[in-house]
Amino acid sequence: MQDYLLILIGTVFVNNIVMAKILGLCPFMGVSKKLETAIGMGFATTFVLTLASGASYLIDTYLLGTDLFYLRTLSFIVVIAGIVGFTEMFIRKTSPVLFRVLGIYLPLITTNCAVLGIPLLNVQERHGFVESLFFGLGGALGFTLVLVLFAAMRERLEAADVPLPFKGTSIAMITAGLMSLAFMGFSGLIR
Amino acid sequence: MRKLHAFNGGVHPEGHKGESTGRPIETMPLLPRYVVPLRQHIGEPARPVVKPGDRVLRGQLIGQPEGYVSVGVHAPTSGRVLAVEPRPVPHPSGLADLCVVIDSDGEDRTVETAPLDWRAMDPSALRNRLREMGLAGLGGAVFPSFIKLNPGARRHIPILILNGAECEPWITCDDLLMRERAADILAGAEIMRHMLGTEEVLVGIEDNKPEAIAAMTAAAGGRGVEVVAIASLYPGGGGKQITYTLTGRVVPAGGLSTDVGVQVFNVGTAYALLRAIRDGEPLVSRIVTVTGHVVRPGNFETRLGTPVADLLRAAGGELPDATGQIIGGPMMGFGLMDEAAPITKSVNCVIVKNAALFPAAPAPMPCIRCGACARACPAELQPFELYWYARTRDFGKTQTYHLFDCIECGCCSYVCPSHIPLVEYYRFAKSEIWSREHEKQAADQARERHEFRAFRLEREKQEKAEKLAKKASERLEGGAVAAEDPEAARKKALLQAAIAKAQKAKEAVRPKNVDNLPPDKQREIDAIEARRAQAGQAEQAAETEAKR
Amino acid sequence: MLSAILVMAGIALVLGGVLGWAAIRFRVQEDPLVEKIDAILPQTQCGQCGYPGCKPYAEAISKGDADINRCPPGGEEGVKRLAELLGVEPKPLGEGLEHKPKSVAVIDEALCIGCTLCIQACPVDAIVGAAKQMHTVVADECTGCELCIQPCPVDCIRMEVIHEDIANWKWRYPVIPLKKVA
Amino acid sequence: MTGSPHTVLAGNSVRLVMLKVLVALIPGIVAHAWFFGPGIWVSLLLCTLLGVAFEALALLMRGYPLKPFLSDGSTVVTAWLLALSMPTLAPWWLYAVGMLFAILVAKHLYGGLGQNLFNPAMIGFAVLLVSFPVYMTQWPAPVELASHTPDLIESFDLVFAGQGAVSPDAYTTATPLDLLRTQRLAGDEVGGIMAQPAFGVVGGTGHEMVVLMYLLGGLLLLNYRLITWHIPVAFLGTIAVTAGVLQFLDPTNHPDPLFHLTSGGAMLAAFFILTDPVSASATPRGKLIYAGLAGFLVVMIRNYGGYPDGVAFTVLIANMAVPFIDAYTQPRVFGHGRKEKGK
Repeated sequence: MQDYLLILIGTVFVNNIVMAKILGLCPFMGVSKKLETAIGMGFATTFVLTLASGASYLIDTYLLGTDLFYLRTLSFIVVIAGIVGFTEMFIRKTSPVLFRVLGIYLPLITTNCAVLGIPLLNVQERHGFVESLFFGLGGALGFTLVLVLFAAMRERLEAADVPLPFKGTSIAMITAGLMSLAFMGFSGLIR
Repeated sequence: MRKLHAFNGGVHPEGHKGESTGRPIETMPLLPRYVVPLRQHIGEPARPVVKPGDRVLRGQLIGQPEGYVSVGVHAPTSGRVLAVEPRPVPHPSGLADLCVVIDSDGEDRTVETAPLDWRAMDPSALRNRLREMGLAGLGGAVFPSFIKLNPGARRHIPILILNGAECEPWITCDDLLMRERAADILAGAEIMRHMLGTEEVLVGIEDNKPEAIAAMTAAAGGRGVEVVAIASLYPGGGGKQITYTLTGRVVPAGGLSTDVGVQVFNVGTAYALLRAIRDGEPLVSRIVTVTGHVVRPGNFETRLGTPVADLLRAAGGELPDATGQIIGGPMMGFGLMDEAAPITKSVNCVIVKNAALFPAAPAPMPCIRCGACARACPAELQPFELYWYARTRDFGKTQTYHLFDCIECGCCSYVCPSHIPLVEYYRFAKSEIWSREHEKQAADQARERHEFRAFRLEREKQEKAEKLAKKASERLEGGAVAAEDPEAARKKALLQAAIAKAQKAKEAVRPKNVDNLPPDKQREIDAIEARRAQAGQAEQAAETEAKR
Repeated sequence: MLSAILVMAGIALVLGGVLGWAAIRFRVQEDPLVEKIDAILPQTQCGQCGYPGCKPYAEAISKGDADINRCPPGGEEGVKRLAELLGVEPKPLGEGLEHKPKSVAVIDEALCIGCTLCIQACPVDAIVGAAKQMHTVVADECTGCELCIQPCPVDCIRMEVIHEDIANWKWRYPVIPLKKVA
Repeated sequence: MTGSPHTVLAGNSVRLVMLKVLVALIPGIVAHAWFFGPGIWVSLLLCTLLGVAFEALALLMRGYPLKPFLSDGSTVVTAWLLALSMPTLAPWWLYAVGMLFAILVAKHLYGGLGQNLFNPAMIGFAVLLVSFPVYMTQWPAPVELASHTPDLIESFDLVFAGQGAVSPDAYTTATPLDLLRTQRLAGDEVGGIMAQPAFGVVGGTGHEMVVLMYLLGGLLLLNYRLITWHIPVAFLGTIAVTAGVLQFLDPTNHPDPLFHLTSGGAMLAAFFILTDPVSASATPRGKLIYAGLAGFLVVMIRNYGGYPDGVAFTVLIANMAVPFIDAYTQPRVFGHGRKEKGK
């Protein structure tokens, strides 16, 4: 049990997928203009990532094995695309508003490199099934956490007198950098 | 001893009450001319019922209430109507508004008045009389009193609060009124109690007015009225604040005090109500404080329509180096743009500024989110957040931070270390939101009408097609084939003729003999034409102005 | 090689099945986007966008046929709100389109010949009158679309800008002198 | 101006607010000079000058008027906070880099006074800490433990020329938190480590007195009503509770709560850094959450993390969470959702 907790803390804070691994920057920059959208995106990604993490473990272990390891990336992408497609239909039915605000970014979860990165890291780190699930969940929660904090900050930034050349995306990038700096404080927390 | 409740925040600005309480209420002398605006209350402006040249008597109805939220407007003295036209009025915009200008005949004859037997009258008839007599809240909001005196079918209002807090600095008109006419105020409250079916009457007075408290307490003896001294804390006289202070009841956001069984009236309104009912006299005058940088500050019984300049003269005139006037108090009032603007039902105070009493506001600095405003806010808002979003016109966000619960009391601006004109941002945001809502309604109406039109056209087309089909079948039967619909041809010809006629008319006004003129003559003509065009435009502008 | 093909085909088959089921299970009927766009448009029905009214323009935007900057009465503000709704960058009004202050049409009653052409042109039925009778614009309902001006055979309709008065006066944006000096 | 109010509270300005903060810092500074030598004056002066220079540069580039913004005092506060957080007697360019990030990046890229999301001084500090870790561990030794304490002239030499008469080992040392961390990593027990002379009665020798003076200054700020009790109490309280629980569970590996409170930047942060209103949470409940989060993370990082003192990072992390915290801790507005009494 303690191991799983450590995986969670490790992936959420210490090795945060966005702040420390610098993965998933596309939705991080793209869907962080509004707090509500960010929260929706966070949950959608959490759902997809956890599922993808588990499913890819099963495929890798039971279908591919050691013989077909060269199919890993390909099959993972196919699985992720499938799960995203499913999530898209699900959200469209259950929450048209969220579907609307997520817009193009919902199908783009497919190309969120964090979503592919986590399953690949699972393989690299030789995680078991439950570990993979927790690793996926933790990575996704970490992503959601920083995305939501970032979105709240950007909402306030929207009204600040940022110098013109830095307005918009550039100040957001700088902010992301400073957030990353703050996250360095977590380094070494889990050895 | 009644248990009092303290509201959040509030500030202690310097009172400056002593300046104007030294002398009793003076009555303004009769003036040669009054300018009476038709929009003196919240709601629809009154519709003028006199025209230039008409003779009027004091108390005669000159503006008829229009719509439900409206009250009458009356002539302040007898005389002749000089004009019904836009004139400067006391309003933060400095814009002109429709006024009835009356030249006094010096006789001050009054219409026949008769006291109303309010105990015997049907409440609804009584309210209608008050509506006609122009009764509106004299505390500053000027909401029609007859509406507030309608308890509604099922609503029970056990508590009536007379608001004598007068928390704004400088203003003393309620103070003086309570000192001098306490019995009349309470007699007015008696009528209110009757109309509302109220059990308890409370009078809230801030403890910086001991004379008023004493006078009211003395007059209250045996009437079943409780006079309560409340702590002097601005804005303790705000309707929601005094309700909470005296009863502990919280008026729900967007609601009225009647939602919690309380109705609040200004003491001046109670007095005016008594005058209306006991003496049958419509609202044609009120007490106005004139204070600040004037020779003889004091309180004046002023006829509505008195130009501010005349009122200032009655107070001995402005002292040298005056820097303008404030209408209302320094916390919520506004700068007067034109001294010709008249006193209206909403004007309780005129403060003459100078550089020492009202130094220019220090230059604003950026907000540092220190939170002083939030601690001072009686509405328990987060003013710095409202400011942050109003500043960038993010009106949706301002509403999530409850912009419309702001009572514009000015406490936040008062304590702001950055000296940001916060309230102005809120007013800006509020009026933008209102105007957007208005636009939205207009758009919805246009959409509806457009859709109906599309539906109508479709229907007409169908009907026409049916008719044609019927005709065609008839024709087939009859065998007669007309080359053209004679009716349509006739219409077309008529139209052509009309166009030709109109064109001719246009030609007719075109100047003749203008070919081959020498250049100087041509210039002269051009100049004349330009002037003519200008005059035409001005006339047009004046016309549209008048229409509104 | 064969096993690789089989595995990929298997995955594709399973996913296809799940997605197919989801498509039926979570079917969504209509796209409410048109209504939302239409709600932002000012309903002037002026046709300056090149479509015969606000609704058709909304439909065109929704389909992606029209750009969001074709509506002059909505102005920059309207474009901004459309951009926000659709998640695209706002842009200035299109070529040859400019935002004018809100106006209403006024018929010069001395010149009007009662031809009813303007009544037919008015998209919101804001002109009253009958054949050979003088016509009048109902100012409250006029959207200021200017569609009645062109058909008038005697040029008796003009547009009047709505002036500011106490009823429609708005508090101005406070001027902070301590901003940029430049 | 037609808008109300027409009158404002006299003697109230941003400049005065900042001035009071500076006054409240003075006891701590004096104590610092007393217990660690006069080097602090050099770094204070240097940071102040650098700060003003960077501020002026930024204002000029952005086309803002110089006078009101240079005289508002906020730059000096940032400069002093950075100088007090950093080791004294470090080379001048270290201060320059810190102030550059503090004023230009953390403050002016975000729009200047009142609009920064992060505490500028802590951004400067964190940048230095991750970029120049070696310099950032060479703290001046307390006077009573040092074999040599540079006087004012020597301090100038050290800062600007980078060399003195004696080797740095004579006047610099690791902070108690540093010692604790390195020796615990080596396997020593807390009790043994803390018996060394670098550790004083409750915290570090010298450090504990400076911290006491910060506390005094903090109480002054409370007295000025510039800060509310929420942030200091929540921050220090969380540190005490978290550290206390950890010590109770495993006393050999965790120092006591009092040590945590009186060492490193905890006290300075509690009253002067976390309370910077611009980057702090502004709602009462939000302040508790914000400061509590920071307090918890301080103890976690100190006990388990890669840095000896996590205060700078935790301040930044807490700053980061502020907009989110504020959005969800809005106080109830008058007339909204309170049970109406007496109805």
